[in-house]
Amino acid sequence: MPLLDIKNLSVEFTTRAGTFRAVDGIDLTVDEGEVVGIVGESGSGKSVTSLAVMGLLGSNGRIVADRMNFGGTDLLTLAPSKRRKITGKDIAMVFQEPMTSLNPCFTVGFQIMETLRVHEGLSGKALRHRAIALLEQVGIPAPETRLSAFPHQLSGGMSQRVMIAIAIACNPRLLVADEPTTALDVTIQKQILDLLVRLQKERGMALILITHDMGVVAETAQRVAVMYAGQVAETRPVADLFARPRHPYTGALLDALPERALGKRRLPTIPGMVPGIADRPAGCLFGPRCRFATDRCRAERPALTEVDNGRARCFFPLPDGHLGAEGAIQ
Amino acid sequence: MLRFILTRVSLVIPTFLGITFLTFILIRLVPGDPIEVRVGERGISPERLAQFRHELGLDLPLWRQFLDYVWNILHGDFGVSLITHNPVLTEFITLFPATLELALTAMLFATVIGLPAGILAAVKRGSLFDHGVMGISLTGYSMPIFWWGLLLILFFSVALGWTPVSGRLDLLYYIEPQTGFMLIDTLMAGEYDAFRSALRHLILPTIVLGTVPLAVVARMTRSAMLEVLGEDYIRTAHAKGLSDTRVIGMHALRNALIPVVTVIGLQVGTLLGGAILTETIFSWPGIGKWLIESIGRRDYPALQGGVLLIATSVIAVNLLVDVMYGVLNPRIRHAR
Amino acid sequence: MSASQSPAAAPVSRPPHPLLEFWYHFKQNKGSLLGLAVILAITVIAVFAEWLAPHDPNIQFREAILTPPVWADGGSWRFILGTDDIGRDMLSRLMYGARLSMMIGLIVVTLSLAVGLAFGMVAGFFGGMVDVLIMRVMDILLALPSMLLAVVVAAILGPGLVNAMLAVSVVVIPHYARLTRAAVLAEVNRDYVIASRVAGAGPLRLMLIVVLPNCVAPLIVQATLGFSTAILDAAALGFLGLGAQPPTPEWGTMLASSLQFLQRAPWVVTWPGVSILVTVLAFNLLGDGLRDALDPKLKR
Amino acid sequence: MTSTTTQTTTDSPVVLEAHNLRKHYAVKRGVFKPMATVKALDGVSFQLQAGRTLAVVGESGCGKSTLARSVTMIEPPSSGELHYDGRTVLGRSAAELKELRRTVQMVFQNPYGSLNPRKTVGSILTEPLVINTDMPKDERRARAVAMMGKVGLRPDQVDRYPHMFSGGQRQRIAIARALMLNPRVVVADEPVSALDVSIQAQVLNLMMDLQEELNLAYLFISHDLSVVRHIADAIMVMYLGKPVEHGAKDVVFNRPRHPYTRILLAATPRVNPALRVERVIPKGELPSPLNPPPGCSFHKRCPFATDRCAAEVPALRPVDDRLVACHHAEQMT
Repeated sequence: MPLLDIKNLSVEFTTRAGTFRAVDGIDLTVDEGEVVGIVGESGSGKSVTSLAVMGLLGSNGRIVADRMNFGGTDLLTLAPSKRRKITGKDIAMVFQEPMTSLNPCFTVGFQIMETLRVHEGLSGKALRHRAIALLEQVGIPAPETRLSAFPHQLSGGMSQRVMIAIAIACNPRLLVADEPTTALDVTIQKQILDLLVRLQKERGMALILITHDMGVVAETAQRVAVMYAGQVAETRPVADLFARPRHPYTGALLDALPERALGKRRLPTIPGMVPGIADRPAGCLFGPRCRFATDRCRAERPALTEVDNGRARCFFPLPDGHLGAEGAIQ
Repeated sequence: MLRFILTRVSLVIPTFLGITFLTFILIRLVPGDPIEVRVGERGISPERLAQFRHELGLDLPLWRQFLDYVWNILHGDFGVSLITHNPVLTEFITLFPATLELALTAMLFATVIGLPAGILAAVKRGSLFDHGVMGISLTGYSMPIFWWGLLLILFFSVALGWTPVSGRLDLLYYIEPQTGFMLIDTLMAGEYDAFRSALRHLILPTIVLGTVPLAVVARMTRSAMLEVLGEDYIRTAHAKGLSDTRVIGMHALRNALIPVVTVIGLQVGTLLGGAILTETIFSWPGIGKWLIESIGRRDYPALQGGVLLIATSVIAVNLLVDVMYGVLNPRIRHAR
Repeated sequence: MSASQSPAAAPVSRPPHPLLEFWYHFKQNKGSLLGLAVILAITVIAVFAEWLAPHDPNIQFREAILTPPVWADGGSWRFILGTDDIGRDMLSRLMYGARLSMMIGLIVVTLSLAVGLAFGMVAGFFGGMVDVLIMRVMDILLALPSMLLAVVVAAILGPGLVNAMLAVSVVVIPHYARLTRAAVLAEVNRDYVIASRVAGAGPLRLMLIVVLPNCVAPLIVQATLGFSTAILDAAALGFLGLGAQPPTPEWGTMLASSLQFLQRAPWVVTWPGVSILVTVLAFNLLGDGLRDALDPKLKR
Repeated sequence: MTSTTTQTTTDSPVVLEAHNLRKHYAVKRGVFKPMATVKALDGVSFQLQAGRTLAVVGESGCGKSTLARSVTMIEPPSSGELHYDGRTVLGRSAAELKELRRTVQMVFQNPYGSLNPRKTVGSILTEPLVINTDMPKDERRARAVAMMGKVGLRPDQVDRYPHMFSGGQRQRIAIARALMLNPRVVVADEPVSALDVSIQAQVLNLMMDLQEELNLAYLFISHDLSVVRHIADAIMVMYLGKPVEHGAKDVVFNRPRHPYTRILLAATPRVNPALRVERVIPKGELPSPLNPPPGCSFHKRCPFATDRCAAEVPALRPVDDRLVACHHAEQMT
């Protein structure tokens, strides 16, 4: 049984302008000790998915799902007080902006120890020792003195390490990292990703890594879900997906990467834009931008169907994972 | 921390000098010859006038006069009242506690009601309670308080007879001033009936003076809370699995308090001056009433000294707020 | 070349004009719509007071001293809101008072906004010593409680409506100056301003054409709220005897001159107070609505 | 001018030349502390030819944005020499500068902040013409509309406001504005880093098309080595205000000689496993520019550092077809 098992999850937000569906029927499973990457462009619903898993959507967000289980517990029907016993303990999260994600009014030590105090009832010396040990594990030099530091005295990389220390404090079974390195410099990004992978291996925890950076998922994840307009377009093992994408969107996205265009003067592009709230097509959401779209694609929404080693939401998956010699240049 | 306080104090000095200069100049803008006003005679001989001018130092160049003025102030000489011939500083010190007592109770009133109301309104954003708090506070903010005071007197004092109309204490009691705070003095004297009387006298002026700050505190608290509740670290706190009470009461409030404390502190300053209207309505024997009377009696030295002293206390309060801000906000405290 | 670059096609429907969009956001707030309606009504009354008022505000009907309002015992339709202690019609005086209050608001806001805007712009743009000097002076004005400062200025200039307006204007200048400076500082390092500089724009163009229109929103809000402050403060000065002098039908002055009839004839005190409250409240409601509609943070 | 050897590969004219540019800031650290100096830019030289792209690469605080602001005279450099189209720039009068400035225009990182929200696209595009030319209104507008077509926007969008456009479209507007004065050089400060991958590709293509058509020179500032590798002809890697490696793209990418360049390349995430370089995990954090380490400013994070690196500042010197500032450049193979 997977650790996290989500079936047909939708998230709707009620705003003054009306209801808007940010996540539209996604399935997601994460096994014990697995690293799953979720990639997508801005507005694809990847962050909303993670917040839904954490139970952190605001009061205007509504979750509908057929199933949402974590370690055998049904998260959909769980009372908020019981849910909080899991949140921060068994499922923990790291956010995109380390500089603003720590409370500026409290010391680093307080913020680490708070989690331990609430979930494990630790206090006094034991608490302090655990906090110091955690800071050591995330590679913060001179941890004893850092306990009394305030967040504004830390660099972005250091803040993210502290956030990770808070997240792993109670040995979570699942860590959700939402764009954990986007705000950081390349070398610091490398350090943080290596830290995350190391901790994941050492502790055998599952990791959901959400990012817009294809390179980051490719180097870190074992399995990847590509999101488009609130849906999962394709989910496959990492090597297969990047070597032979089956969904045209995945293929087009990969082809647009400068890295894959070595020697070419022009990058293949995807025409058009991601559909907005108002102009969602009736058929396949990627249909209007897809080179291979047929009448069926324009009329009917494809379901996530099995393709080799994974699934893709397409009637006509790319046979050999390529868009053809010309790429998507129009 | 000490360096932080020293920095703040050093920043206040030019403001204080500026205020001193302002009061110095203002009094020179009064139409009519100050000597005539001062001497109280008309048509005196030019020789006598020149003599007076010389005695009062008015024949010196303006910058010398200003230096003398500052010099005197630094020695605690804020001038002498034309009417009572008492030193302005003495009069001020006698009357100031009454104003301060009123200002403090008003602030207490505003904070005790405004802070929780603002927090609740923010947490229950868009609810009936929120709309109610916002509506009432906007009305309070728009209230002409001199009229509001009259209404309250008309209702509670005249119609219901619950509260006295004016003054600080019933005439049957005499309490020797110790601290100048009537509530404390009556208690120190062991006169519990007098204490009750003093309390009853305080109620209406407190409400009237506290209305605008109450509105300001409630609105400010609400908007500060709303802003803080949208911050990333609140999401982090939720992600730690903390209870809503802890997230709001600790993580959010601690941050929201930073601007709110500033506003509360600045209101204290405003209250010291805003007491002018309230004191006039309730015949409260404080600084505000004294200043208005000084204007009526054309007692300009008293006005000049009084304004400078009030401004000084306001600057002192603002300085205190500034330091408090640093204590509450680690980012400021450790600022480079 | 660009044939290969298909324009990222935007929806064809024409987006609304910014003013329409503003109105869409503004009308969400029912309170501010009410405020706007009240202000329009008061403006009409103020402008057409001569025709709307049933009587001359200064005529004393000696036979009808302290007549109660029409619905109370002894009231009559001749004096709908009653008369004051020397028999002047309350309604007519209130209508003319509206004219005074609106005028006070307009003049005070125009005066203080103009001066404060200029100071704030110069301080924000040029920085350095100019900035320090201007803002220090503003700090000094701010260190004095506003009511105290207004009272002192009015006392020194001598009582009277014009001096009261001057006093109130001086008191609020620092608010506009600070606000403008903050807005300018927030905008001046934004990339679009730098882009104009790279294109060669001079300081005057940057100040007036590039930056100023982007600072207008908070100033409009502040100016609206400034109306209410001006009306309130001028009335307070009138109440203290330092503003408009009797028999001018200024609301604060009216209140002060009929204080002794507080118990016998509550209406002479009630109506001016209600008028002040309603007018000030209307401006504050409008200001709040404008802030919500103009604040880009809430817009997104 | 040593950099000449590394760059001049064709005969196209040099349109932008910088020699030993420095930008030092005095930073106040509080009333009771002495002022500190930040050397945001500490001796940068390069030449840029028409139709070519020089990419400046580095992490935050390396001085690449300061370089952009200095080169465009937004913040004139503290010292050094700067030539636009062969004419010296520093020390000119305001009027001469205004004329010279037309040669070098700029595109910014954030397409949301770089367009005046209160102005229509039309007036944003015509502003440079209003300031710099006496062109009549009709002609200005015609130019603006023509330019919109060139960057792939519809002419009927000319009266719209920036907030009605997507990020990619806004960046097209920003590029159009930069081109209104027919500049020779466009300084692009992270022009695609705020955009999604598919939009990024569109904008990069547009920039390359325009370069070909108008023979533009780009000073392309980026932290993304994949993007740089795609668009640049030459590359300058910067660290803490100084260039550490500078040369032709292929030379630098294929055989980096500076440890920092290698670490940057290794740290860049790759989709293609074959492209991943050996795993060097970079040590430590970026030092504070207020308090740079002595000697080579990279030595504390450098896996190859020796005692000499801590003591002696390495000079930028030619090694193997590129310029590199490392004592041990020869050993880096």
